[in-house]
Amino acid sequence: MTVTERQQLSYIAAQAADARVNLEIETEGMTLNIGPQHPATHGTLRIVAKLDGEQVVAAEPVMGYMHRGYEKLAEVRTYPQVTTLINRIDWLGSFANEVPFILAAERLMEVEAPPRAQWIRTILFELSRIANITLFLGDMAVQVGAITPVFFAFRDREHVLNQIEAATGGRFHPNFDRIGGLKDDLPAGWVAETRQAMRKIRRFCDEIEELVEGNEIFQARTRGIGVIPPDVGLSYGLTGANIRASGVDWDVRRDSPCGLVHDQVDWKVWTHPDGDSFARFWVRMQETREATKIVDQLLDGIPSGPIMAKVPVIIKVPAGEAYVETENPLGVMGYYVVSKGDLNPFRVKIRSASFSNVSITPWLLKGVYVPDIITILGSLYFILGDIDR
Amino acid sequence: MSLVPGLVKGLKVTGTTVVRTVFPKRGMRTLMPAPSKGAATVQYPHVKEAPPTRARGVIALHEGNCTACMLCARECPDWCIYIEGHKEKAPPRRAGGKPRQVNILDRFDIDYALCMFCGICVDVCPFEALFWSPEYEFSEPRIADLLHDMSRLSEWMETVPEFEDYESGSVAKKLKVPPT
Amino acid sequence: MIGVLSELSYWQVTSIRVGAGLVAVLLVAGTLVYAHLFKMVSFMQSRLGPMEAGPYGSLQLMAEIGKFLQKEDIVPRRADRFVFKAAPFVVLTSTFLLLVVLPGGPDAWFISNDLGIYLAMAVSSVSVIGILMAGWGSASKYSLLGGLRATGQLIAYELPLLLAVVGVVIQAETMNLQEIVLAQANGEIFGWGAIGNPFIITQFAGFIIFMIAMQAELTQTPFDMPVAESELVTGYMTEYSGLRFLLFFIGEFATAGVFSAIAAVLFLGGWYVPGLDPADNLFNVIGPLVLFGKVVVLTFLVFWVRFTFPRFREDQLQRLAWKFLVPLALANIVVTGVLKVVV
Amino acid sequence: MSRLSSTDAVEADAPATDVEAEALLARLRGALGDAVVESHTDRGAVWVRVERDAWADLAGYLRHEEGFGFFNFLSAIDWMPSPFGRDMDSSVDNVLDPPEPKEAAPTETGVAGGDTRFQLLARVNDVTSGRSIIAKADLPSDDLSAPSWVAVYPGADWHEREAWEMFGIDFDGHPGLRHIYLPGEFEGHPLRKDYPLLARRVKPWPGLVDVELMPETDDGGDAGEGAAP
Repeated sequence: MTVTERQQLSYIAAQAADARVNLEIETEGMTLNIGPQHPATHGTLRIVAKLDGEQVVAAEPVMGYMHRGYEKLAEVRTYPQVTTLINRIDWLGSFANEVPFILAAERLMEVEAPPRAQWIRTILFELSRIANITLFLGDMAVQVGAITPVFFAFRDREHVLNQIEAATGGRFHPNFDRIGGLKDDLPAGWVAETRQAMRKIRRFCDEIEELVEGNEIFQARTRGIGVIPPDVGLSYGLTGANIRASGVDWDVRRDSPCGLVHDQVDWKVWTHPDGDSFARFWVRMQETREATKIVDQLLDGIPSGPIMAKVPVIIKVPAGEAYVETENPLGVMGYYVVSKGDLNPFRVKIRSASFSNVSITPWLLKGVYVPDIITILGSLYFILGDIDR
Repeated sequence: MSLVPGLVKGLKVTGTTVVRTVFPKRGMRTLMPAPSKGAATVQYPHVKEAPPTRARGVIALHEGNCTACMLCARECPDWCIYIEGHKEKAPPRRAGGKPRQVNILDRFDIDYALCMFCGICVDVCPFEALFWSPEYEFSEPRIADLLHDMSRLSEWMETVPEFEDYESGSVAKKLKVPPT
Repeated sequence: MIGVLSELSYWQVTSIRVGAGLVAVLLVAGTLVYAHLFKMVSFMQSRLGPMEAGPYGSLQLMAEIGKFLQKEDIVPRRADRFVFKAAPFVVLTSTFLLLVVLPGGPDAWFISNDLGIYLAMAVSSVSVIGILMAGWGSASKYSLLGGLRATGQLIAYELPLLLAVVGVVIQAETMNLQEIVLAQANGEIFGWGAIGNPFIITQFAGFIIFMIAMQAELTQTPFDMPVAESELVTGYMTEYSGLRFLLFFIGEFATAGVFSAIAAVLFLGGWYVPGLDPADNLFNVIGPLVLFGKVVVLTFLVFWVRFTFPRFREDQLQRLAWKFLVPLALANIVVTGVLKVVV
Repeated sequence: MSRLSSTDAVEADAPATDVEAEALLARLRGALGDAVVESHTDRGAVWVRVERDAWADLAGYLRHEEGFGFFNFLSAIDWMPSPFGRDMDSSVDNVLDPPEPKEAAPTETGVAGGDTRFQLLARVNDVTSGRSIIAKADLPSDDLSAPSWVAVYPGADWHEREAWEMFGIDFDGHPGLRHIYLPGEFEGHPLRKDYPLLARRVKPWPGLVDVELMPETDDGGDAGEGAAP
């Protein structure tokens, strides 16, 4: 059976299940509230699932339990202060949150970070991707019932976090990116230690591959579950590994690079044709490996020079509008910055990846079984802060 | 499809980890169980991990350098720094010079309950009066005690480490922590 | 030992037996919790586990019990109070009843019944009722789903469990567990009797089926759908707290120990060690220890699997039972029966 | 490995992209006619502002005719200058003692212009060719409504709910405009500029206090050396 056939079949199966639910003898359904306090929602997402037996008739995510109103808060803060806030959007890959905002501001100011800063920025960007996805690889296993992989994930993510902390001073909230460059240069010995950390991450990937990905039970639980056809995924705004797992070969890092130096290294965008939960896991696994390779190559070629371009001490961004998006760990994250030439942005629209990624769940969860809700949510991989902002 | 089922491979991974954790040493003393060395965790109150030099643990105040210029209080995104000061005459630096006017710091409080540890205050300080210390053990049972006053902030100065050297290729200038 | 006991009055014998039963269940459960849940799993996950209470955290379980006893015994408002409160005891009862038929030595047993294994299989099903009671009585949707899943699963896996035992019964020609041990001690593998005939060798398929079905009966991963932490929030145990949760918790490990003991008796020769005379009075002393050692080995397997694998979905789990394990077990019975007649 | 910095690459590509962008805009004008009010291109980014009534047609055209299959985001902008200023000058308790309303600053709109206070903002991409377009539409303040995009881009569902909640914009044809982030009984539209941010108004800005002046008892003569060492 070719892959496209399999994809079609599982899609048809999902639709058939949907129809079956409606046709079956009228039984009184049950409404199950998954969350907001629930181990699988890692945070406070609530899913109201109408069940018929163990089958989902309709599912409706309810969020907002963590809404912090960053778009409003950003309007009363100066540009350097905004990065402190947006650090907290996707807290597992914090540095990556800062980059698109800073790039948008830089675009409006028409300044460009010196090459060394761009290089280090890209390294930290990829490190935060590794820190983020590493946890996914363990967490996905927890969602389907294996407890041990997540401890491996926490154990080995630590190596990356240590490197981020050694360079930026913050494990989770670096606040290291500045308009026109970076806050500080790298400390001595950092490059060698980071290389070592990358080796450890690759070993972790091998372990997870054997422990989780190759496991027949894991495959039985994830293959064919939650199939997203590419056009549906795109129209819902899915990005990142979620859409690449549906066979869409699109990566902002490669296709519209902006301010980061991914075009200077040799790497590959991984896609998977199946579009199911396993494919999403698989793509993220490859992406972690690829990120370690990107970091290794970048570490070899960090140019010397200053890390800050010439920017005024008091940053006033000229009037204008700019939208910059980058390929963050969770998917495409973009900031639409409207400036009126003041100290503070006039309006910041935050396009966060998880918000769009999760918006497909009402469509996706129809007709699946209760255990598959968890598999699908786990494989879509969201961070609550990234949904609620 | 490989010959060895994934289930067996999985058991191998967890099994190996047990052996690696219990017998971390290689070679002669392999059979000495030493889980406390093999484990990735440390027994926190007994053993402490040293955070890196740059770690943003707590903000230390170099009282002598502060001129109460208010920059940090203004740039703080959380408004968690409170400064009060007044102007005073100080004796001239050189004999025969005019007396100088100096800002005397009356109050310098940081409310760590509000602080987001972003480091903007440390960055914007033009007089090298604020420094990061990697110290992290300052939690309090009462939230009000998280407001560190001037003397407490000055005490942290002792824990501020020297700045590190930069990685090769850097043209940044290494800063020095002023003596207290 | 029988000689000694016969001189004592009825109540003395009874209290000794009750004491021995409690020790056999609680001590074993405690050891398993410490050795496997606290330590082995921690090592598996590159950590140390509890280290503070007692040397190497050995008194951690005591601390946990102390903690649980202090907690409020919460009963949900709309719960069926009597059913809710009785459920953990029903589950624990099944564990104690299982213990009754286990032989610990040539003379160290509670009852020697000719229908021993039959009784064991029968009372092991009692826990299903307890779990269903817990699931229903909690008045929680998660608990109800968990309870129903558990019932479906336990009934499905009861069958392969039983069928796997039939092979052993055919080979040993008895249903008395004591005599099954002796059959293994005195048996021969196709004429070679140096290590007796531990049925794990001649009944290997049966052993594998028994272990898989046992894993499911214990609702351990990969068959822990009823208590699935990440979706049902521990299923039928969701609403329990304090002492009653503790009973479920202890019951889980005690049942793991007792089931492993049955597996050890059926397939590993129980209290017998190859090379010694099974009639030796020595076995009345070391027998329970030997059995305990075998239990630890078997539970190690159970927990190794538990903390390595993800879980099956409910339908996959049923499919495995009905489409794979049951036919395999039936084939095993046929082969065993044919060989028994032929050899 | 070439060491070209990324700007050089962008500059090299820029003219080509602009040609492409102009062609796209020309096709849009052909399809939607006068509904295209204004457009703008800047370093490869394309803005187009359409009449409100053509908002859904624009989406349909972009998705079905032009192949913009990827829905990026939908939101809105309130162009009214904030009546509260930067909110950093609140030396008094703004809640109990509201300050005099300031004179309204002139409304300035941004790229691709705008005639009204509220403006819809959306972006869609074509992932195969890497094109993207930012769409805008003016909404008159007395009738804050627009045709919904949900039929064309199902992903617009949540974004429109967010815009409805944050700005009070109605979307005709949306299957269910409910609160998405805020509790059901919440009143007001927080992202409107006239919605006060209480956190910044209940507490005075600590930066406002300045160093007290020298006591009068001192003799005149300011120190020339200043305060800073």
